[in-house]
Amino acid sequence: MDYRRDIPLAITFLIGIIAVLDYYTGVQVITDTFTLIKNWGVVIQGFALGLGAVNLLRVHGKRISQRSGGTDWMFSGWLLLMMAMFIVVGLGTGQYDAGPTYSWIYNAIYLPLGATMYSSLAFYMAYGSYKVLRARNFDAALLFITAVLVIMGNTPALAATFPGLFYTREWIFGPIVSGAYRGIRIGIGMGAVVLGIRTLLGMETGYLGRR
Amino acid sequence: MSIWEKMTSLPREIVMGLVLIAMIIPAMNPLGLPLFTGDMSRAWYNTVDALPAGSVVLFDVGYGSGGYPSLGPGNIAAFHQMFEKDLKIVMMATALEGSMMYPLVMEGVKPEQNYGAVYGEDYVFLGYIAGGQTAMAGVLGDLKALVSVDYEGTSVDSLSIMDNVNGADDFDLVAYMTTAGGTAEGWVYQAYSQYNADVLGGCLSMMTTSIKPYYDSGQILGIMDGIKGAADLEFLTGHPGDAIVSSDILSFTQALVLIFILIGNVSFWMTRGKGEAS
Amino acid sequence: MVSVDPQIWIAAFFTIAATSYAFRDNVVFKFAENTFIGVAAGHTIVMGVKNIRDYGWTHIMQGEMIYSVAFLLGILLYARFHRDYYWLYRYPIAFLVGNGIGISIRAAIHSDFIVQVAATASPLIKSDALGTVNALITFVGVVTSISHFIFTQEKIHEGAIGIVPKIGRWMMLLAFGASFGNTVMSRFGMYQGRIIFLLREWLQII
Amino acid sequence: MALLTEGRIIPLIAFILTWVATYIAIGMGKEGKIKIRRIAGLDAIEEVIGRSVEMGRPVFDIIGMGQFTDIYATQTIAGLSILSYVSGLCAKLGAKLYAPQARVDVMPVAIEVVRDAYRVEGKLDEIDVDEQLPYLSGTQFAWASGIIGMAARMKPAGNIMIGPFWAESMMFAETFDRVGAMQVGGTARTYQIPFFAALCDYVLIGEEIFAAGAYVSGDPQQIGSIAAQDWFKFAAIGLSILGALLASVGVNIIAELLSR
Repeated sequence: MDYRRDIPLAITFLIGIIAVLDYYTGVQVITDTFTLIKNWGVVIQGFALGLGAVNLLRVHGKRISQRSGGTDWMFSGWLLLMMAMFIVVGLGTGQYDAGPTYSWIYNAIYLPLGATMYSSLAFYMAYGSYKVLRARNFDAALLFITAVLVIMGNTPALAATFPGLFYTREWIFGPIVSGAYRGIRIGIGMGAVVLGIRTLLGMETGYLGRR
Repeated sequence: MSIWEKMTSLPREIVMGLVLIAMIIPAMNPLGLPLFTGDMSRAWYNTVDALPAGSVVLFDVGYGSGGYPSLGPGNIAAFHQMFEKDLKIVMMATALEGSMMYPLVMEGVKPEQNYGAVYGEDYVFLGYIAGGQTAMAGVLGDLKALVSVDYEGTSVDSLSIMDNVNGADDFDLVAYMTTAGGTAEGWVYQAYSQYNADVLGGCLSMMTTSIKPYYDSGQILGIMDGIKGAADLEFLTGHPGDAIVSSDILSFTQALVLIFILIGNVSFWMTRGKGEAS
Repeated sequence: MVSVDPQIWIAAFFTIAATSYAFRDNVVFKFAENTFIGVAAGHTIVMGVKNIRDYGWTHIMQGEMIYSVAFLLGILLYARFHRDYYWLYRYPIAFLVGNGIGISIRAAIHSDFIVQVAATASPLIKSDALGTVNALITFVGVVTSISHFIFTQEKIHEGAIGIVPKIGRWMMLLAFGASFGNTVMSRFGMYQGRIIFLLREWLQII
Repeated sequence: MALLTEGRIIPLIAFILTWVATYIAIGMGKEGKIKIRRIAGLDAIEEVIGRSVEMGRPVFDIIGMGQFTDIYATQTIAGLSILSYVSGLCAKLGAKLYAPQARVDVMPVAIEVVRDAYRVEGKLDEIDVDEQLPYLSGTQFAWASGIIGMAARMKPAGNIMIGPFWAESMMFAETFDRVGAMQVGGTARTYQIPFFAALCDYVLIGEEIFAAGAYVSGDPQQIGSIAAQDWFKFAAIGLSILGALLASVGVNIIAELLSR
């Protein structure tokens, strides 16, 4: 037996099977065991949250010590400084995310960045719609029709003037979206279950890493 | 170069600049247009409305700063309705930033001032719990075996709202708002399939089509469809806020986008066969 | 009146810096991006430590020593950075994968397969004409879009029956159009929050 | 307490059947008894590479930011299978390939896959992995801007994007469209499919990427899984049609049976 490989595969199988049995059977000892497994899972996930930061420390620490990439290393230094600031304020006060100072720096820095980074895709979206939504062939035309109708129905000023546009939008979200997406959902669900079973059986070992 | 050839490839800075202007103007001069409420958000409202006073709701603040502009206003409106109905809310967060959203939402609702609600009796925030579906299963399963303190570190034994809350059977409703596909599906798996619980789901508009099948089959009883759903909830609950203001912004920007789509298509067909191949 | 609150000014700066990328990649954006990565990692650490304290350490303090196994597994995650003992991190990963998969597939087969099929196996004829039409469209959409994803039976994609998966593809494209349209709203709905912030809190002109 | 939880008999049967089906199908896959149909998207990929050779411009193959440890691992594996196919064609036909990387755990595998493909064609000296498979960044927007920059500089004639994609899908598809590249896109993350469908010359929808990956790799594990899922899809179609017809005449037996 290879304890580097076989034991992890056995752990995956065992834990997965207990989870499945907990769902289908009503045996108390299984339920209790699985409660413990879930609670451990939450704790281990807490530990896993630090992995990304360690990676960042390694990558950016190297960049700083080598002064690489022109001014890139200065950005790396700033990045680590910001990380350190949140950690010091969060852990140093002993109040974690509930402290007022932590709230202050969060609302000043993290909140605007997080809220803007993804939403600034709106500009891409606008330009993309202009460049992309063109009825250049049959497939694109199908997409074009519903996209334009939904945008019109979603535009409050247009919907207020022509209520029919709003009801058309509602109708598209009825049978058309329901039908197609239910088919897709069934496919995705079965795909996930089959993959899960393969993993539990130790046929899919990608998560063990490739070293 | 003909006019149509120019129109078919307008510089991106012009398109984006006009969009920016189209956002600023209506924000400064609101129009106050009538609003049509969608099926899915009305279903959300009615589900909450049908609960008797004193019912316990499990609410997941499953979004962070990225989702706040869309989901925050909806969350505030949803809480207004729940506090008004005298429901008890047990809040948790499956998103890392959820605990930072909680004070922002509460600042908008002001349950103490507006509804005389008391923390620990009428509502409680358990904080962020790691693990996604594991966290959901943990809270719905044997809650007290997992959670012993709230987000400020107070023991849950000292909070009266938690006296009779031990797991899924003690929740009359499970509701969530999230930006993550895994969370939106996860609550259906863990709350509906596991405990046959009543579930309400709020998500970004771009996710709505993907979780719509659950609504059609009754696994989710109502969907708050992003900023549109938020505006609907603000309207239905009678607490107008940022989402209704944003309706005007949507009117301007989307009308502009429609004009650009029109220009794009007309110019495309006018220049077809001339320059498209190169 | 422009705000005098330094918090608002910092937030406004980062809002504008993050937006600038849409127009052109630039050094201010790069600064904002590095800040973002740093604070996100910092926040993650804070939440991680709190999580371990609230859901692990409190149990040990109450005398439930069995939770020390979870601590040991958690610490082993960091073995991956060690040259010789990296393989130890597979133990906690195996635990997380087994738990994650078990907990989701046991319910997925119910939520995504059985309930969805049961919902499709409902009457096609409704009390009103529109209801019947809608039920028929939904039904056709489900069956044809599933058939589009059958890969091991070549026959259903050929000849006269080949129209069935093709209809599925068309139905899906129509549905994707709806999704596209809604995404446009989603993105603008997100950015409007920043506009309201800049105008109301920072410039204070609305 | 009952041994079996009430209302979960049908789910349990379905679960056991899935288990058995997966086992049998993978066995059949190993014996070569299952054939997967060729996806039209693969022909489109050939056309993309042929066109690039004619135009003397490079081809991009982007497999996304998935990792082996997340739930998108299968999509990443499908992307790697396609990368192997694309690099084989590039080596054979003489197109220059670029495949920027975003994940440190996937990158070494991608490099191996590409080198193998070039080795098979006996053209290992024609690939420079440091230049052609650069590591850009593991951060979404830094990675996106890196690829956008490369595309603007090199003006590739073709772009193949198969794997898990997030919000960057729109940025990529739009940028490559602007520089005049012919595109094949595919992902099983449903949220992003509309952008590919709108911008790419050919799109692989959802599970088509797994079928395409299995087809080009010939891996019995992948082929077997697809067969097992197909059986369930047939069951879904059969039960839906039968159930709907019976329900329409007032016999609600299928829906009732499924709720046991």
